Amino acid sequence: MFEIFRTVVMRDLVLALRRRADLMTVLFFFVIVVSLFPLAIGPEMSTLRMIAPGVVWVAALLASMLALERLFAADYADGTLEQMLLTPQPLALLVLGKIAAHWLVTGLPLVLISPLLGLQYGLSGETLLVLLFSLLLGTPALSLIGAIGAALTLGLRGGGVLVSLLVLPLTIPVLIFGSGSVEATASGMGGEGHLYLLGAILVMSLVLAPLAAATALRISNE
Amino acid sequence: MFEIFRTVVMRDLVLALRRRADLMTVLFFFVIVVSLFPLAIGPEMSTLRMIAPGVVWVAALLASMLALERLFAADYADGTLEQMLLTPQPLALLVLGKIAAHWLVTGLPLVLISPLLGLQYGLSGETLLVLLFSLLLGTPALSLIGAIGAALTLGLRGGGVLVSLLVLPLTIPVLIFGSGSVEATASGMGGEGHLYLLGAILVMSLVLAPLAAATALRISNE
Amino acid sequence: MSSRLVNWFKFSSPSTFYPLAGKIGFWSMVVTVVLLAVGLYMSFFVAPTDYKQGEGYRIIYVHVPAAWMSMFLYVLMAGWAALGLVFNTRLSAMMASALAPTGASMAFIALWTGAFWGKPMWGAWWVWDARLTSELILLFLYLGFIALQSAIDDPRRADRACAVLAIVGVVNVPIIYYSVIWWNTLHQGATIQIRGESSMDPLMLTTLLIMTLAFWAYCIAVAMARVRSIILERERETTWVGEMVKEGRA
Amino acid sequence: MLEVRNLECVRGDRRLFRELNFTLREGELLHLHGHNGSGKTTLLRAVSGLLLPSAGEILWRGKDIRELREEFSAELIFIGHKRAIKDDLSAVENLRVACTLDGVRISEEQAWKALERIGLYGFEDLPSRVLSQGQKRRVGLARLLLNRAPLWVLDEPFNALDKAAVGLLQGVIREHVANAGVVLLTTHQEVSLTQGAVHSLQLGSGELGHV
Amino acid sequence: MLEVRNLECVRGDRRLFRELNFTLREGELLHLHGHNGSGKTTLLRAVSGLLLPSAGEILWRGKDIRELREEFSAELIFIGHKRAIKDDLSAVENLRVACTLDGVRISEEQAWKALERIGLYGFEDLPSRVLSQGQKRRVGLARLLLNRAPLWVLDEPFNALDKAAVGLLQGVIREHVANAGVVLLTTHQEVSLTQGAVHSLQLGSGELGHV
Ligand code: HEM
Ligand SMILES: Nc1ncnc2c1ncn2[C@@H]1O[C@H](COP(=O)(O)OP(=O)(O)OP(=O)(O)O)[C@@H](O)[C@H]1O
Ligand SMILES: Nc1ncnc2c1ncn2[C@@H]1O[C@H](COP(=O)(O)OP(=O)(O)OP(=O)(O)O)[C@@H](O)[C@H]1O
Ligand SMILES: [Mg+2]
Ligand SMILES: [Mg+2]
Repeated sequence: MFEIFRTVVMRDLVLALRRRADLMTVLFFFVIVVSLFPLAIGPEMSTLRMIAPGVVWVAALLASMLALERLFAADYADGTLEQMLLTPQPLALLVLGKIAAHWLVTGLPLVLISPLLGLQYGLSGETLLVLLFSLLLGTPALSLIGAIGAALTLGLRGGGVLVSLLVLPLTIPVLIFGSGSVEATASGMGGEGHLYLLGAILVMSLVLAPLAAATALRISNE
Repeated sequence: MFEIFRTVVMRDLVLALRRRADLMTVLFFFVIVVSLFPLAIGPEMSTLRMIAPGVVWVAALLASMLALERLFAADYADGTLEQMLLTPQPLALLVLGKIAAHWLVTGLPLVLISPLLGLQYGLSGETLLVLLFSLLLGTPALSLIGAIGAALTLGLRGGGVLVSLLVLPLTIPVLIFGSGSVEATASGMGGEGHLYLLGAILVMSLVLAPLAAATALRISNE
Repeated sequence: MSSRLVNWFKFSSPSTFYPLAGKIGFWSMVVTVVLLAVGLYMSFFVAPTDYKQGEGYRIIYVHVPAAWMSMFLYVLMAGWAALGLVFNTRLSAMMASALAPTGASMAFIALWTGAFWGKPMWGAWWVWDARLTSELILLFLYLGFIALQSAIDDPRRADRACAVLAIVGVVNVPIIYYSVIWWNTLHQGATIQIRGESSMDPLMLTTLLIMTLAFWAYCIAVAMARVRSIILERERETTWVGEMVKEGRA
Repeated sequence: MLEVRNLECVRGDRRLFRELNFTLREGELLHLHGHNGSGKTTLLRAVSGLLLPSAGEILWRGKDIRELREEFSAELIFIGHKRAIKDDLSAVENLRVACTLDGVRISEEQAWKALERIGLYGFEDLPSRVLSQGQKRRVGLARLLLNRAPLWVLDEPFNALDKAAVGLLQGVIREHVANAGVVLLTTHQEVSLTQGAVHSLQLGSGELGHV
Repeated sequence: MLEVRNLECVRGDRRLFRELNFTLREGELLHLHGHNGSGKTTLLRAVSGLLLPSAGEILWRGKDIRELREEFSAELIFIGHKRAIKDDLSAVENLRVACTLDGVRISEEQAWKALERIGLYGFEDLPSRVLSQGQKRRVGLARLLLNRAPLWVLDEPFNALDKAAVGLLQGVIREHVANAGVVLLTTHQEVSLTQGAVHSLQLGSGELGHV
């Protein structure tokens, strides 16, 4: 069982590493979106500090939406996904493996670099820590929820944007609690409450999302 | 000559219309991104009004960048692009046709809906008009410039970063002048200057981008 | 008990449900017309003027029923979709897809009337308030459902995919709904309490209830009409539709 | 082993076949014939459980494959029109991942052996992206040499293969049938598979005839 | 017409062929042989101008194809491993767009006729997405019936086609050669193309022999 999970994760990690440049794109996108705002809004530090949590979180959300498209699409196009449906392994496990690899490649780097970006917006030490934590809890949830959308839209002529349409409404709670936790910390109210809620969402999606995504995959391949 | 251009535009428009959902989704993506910020930042109208031009413009930039991915990728995958390289028509013309269709499908609806979104952020009448105009000049330029990047991504395996690096410096002026024009109008300084510059960028990219993209396509397909 | 069960299964087949839906739809339409006539008359001429908000408040008689229906219909739609996914009954899936456009239009009406109302009340068409935002998200959930449905050609596959989406979305609804607690909100809270005092004038309340019932009847009528056309389209190959067309009943 | 009962498949508003019945026992092969678009791929995908038929049943060892699910998958190899290999992985890596997911544990050495046998000697370590059309297909087919699943469903496996590879694959299929395997295949090419009990089914007419 | 001089192609660190020379005159056909991975596709793509060879020249009517560019394209049809049709367009639409881009003006009726001839009667208006593998290939091949370009470069055109379609395509190719066309093709299947002057080239050995 674990052997299978490991194989899937390793396979996807190796594939990602073979395209090292691809690996950087999501990160790069994240950094760029965050850096564009000062350009578009203007350089006043007080405004920037106020909008910082929101901007970082929206950028994280968009970056993970962007990456989602590639979660199943390549496997679908070359037929390896079809073969996964035909293996004697529980599909939800394979899906979980793919999501895990996907998060390691796209979500984790983004989490790690976020304090640096927060610093640019003048956030304080404690706030940065909460930002890091909220992203650490939130981005896996985004990947998990997004996987459902990615599975549903597989092979459809809607493409990536349809995924966003389906998934973004579902991820809004993550966004609200995530940015809420940082804002609450910044304004001295303590962000623990929000972080607990984020954790709850993560656990829930960890249990439900692979199953839903597996069902969606079976439907999409019919 | 015009016959050829028309055929390419019509082909891509028909393809887009066949994907009814697809046509709307770029629009929805734009709307959703713009709507996410108040959720992440908070509901104070004064802050929102201040960041509105920047948010709308960054959202427009992201929406057209994301949509660009599909400009050549599908044709590349199914081999029709290869065949376009082998037609006796000037490639730049075909590329221009593809870009035009792409803008009509993804850029124009986004321009048309922008006043509604500006209204949500409490922008005034004149500012809305300038927002509309700046997007009308700016989004075709974004499509044109982006096409170069899209053409280059085809060959290079996961060269996403390189493309962003190439394309982003070129799109940043569009972003700055675009949001600048709206901000200047909002603060009563008049946005005409910015709009003229936007127009200049549009004309320049209209002349150069199809050629550059055509060259890039030949290189990618070698 | 068992006879009732049989009855239910009988109506879960499109061919027997089709004429039933016609009857339900017809009578709902009649009820809608009557209730709307009464309700609109009362809302414009009978209900008293609000002492705080003047005449403009009368939009509430459209706004609130629409808002309620939009939320209720989503849950109903998800329920039908889930039934269809689990038991593979064709009719449930058709019901779900018949409800989606109605729900979306209700959400749209609630937003539109709310925005219309907001201009005189708050001085803005739109504020980023939790209630308003959650309604907007609800509209997006509906639109996502419809977009997914129209993006998949094979209707059976579309039904199943949409069912997954609707079910996942319904998990999200209470979360969005309770986010009100973390937000300070400009929008009115619940005025109609099931227990305890209602802060509303009884006449206003009656009018509101009549309008709500009218909206109910309308939604039922429209959903039935739509499900009938969906049944016809999807079952066009079957003999019963063929016979009906021959007899000129469709 | 494999029993198809009253199968009907509808695509769009076209009924491809109906009332299709056949049974395959151990050591039997069914060669599906039919012109382009007659529904061969559709039938093979339905038998593999990838596609829900509009009516009828497919039984494996007497049980419906929809109920068996993973159990049925464990006994099946399906090779379709798509190549099902990752362009960025080498031939060896592709083969090893595929086998692990199939639940077959193979050593590095076995993988190399199988690839050599299928004629990819010298190409085992290249990313599959650079392989030629026929070489890519061979990578996908190498699974057949390692997996002992009894039921093989092969959709035009000879496509794009050169003569040597066609001969080799014929041998592998014959061997499998001789070892009491069950094979369901379709191809437009002339091939000789006349060992064991070979049935042939013509789609469009719906008859099952013995060769 | 077509002259290949001292051609050399290197992929990765593998030299596929070198010092390759052949000339094709009007009404001649070259059948390229070679095992999987011997470089047939590579050669065909080089001749079409899609791939830059590492050494040597390709001349068309005495001029280098790199210089002719669009002029050369106007006289060439290349049909490769990829199908080159849009899944969302119907067969008719695909054909008409392809012909317009080829610079060939055809009427709606001509398109329908061509599709009927290639065996897609009744499928002309369906989105190509739902067509079977062989039907998709036929859509791509229908161009050959309408385009009078003298040089045809066909990479395994018989793949996935049923017997009727193979026969039809053979006829079309023969006819083209008889009309002074030039054909360069490769296929692993046994086909009869013995009208006009048929050459055959075995890659891997590098000899040009007359059949
Ligand atoms: C676009 C703007 C608006 C939206 C999206 C909106 C949305 C909603 C929703 C979803 C409900 C049902 C909630 C519930 O019953 O718990 C509702 C009820 C209501 N809305 Fe709005 N609304 C908007 C603007 C307004 C405005 C401007 C007013 C008046 C100042 C207003 C007054 C009310 C009242 C009185 C109720 C009934 C609450 C109750 O009795 O429970 N709404 N609205
Ligand atoms: N939506 C649809 N409407 C009408 N016909 C459809 C639809 N979807 C599929 N078809 C038809 O169903 C058939 C599918 O055939 P299938 O792919 O099984 O053929 P095949 O026998 O494998 O052919 P090939 O030899 O070309 O691989 C095709 O004739 C196709 O045109
Ligand atoms: N980067 C590389 N390194 C090593 N070999 C390579 C590289 N790129 C391509 N090749 C080899 O070049 C050859 C390409 O051959 P090509 O596709 O032309 O074959 P083909 O004769 O068309 O074969 P098929 O009959 O299978 O279509 C293959 O053997 C492939 O392995
Ligand atoms: Mg087939
Ligand atoms: Mg080849």
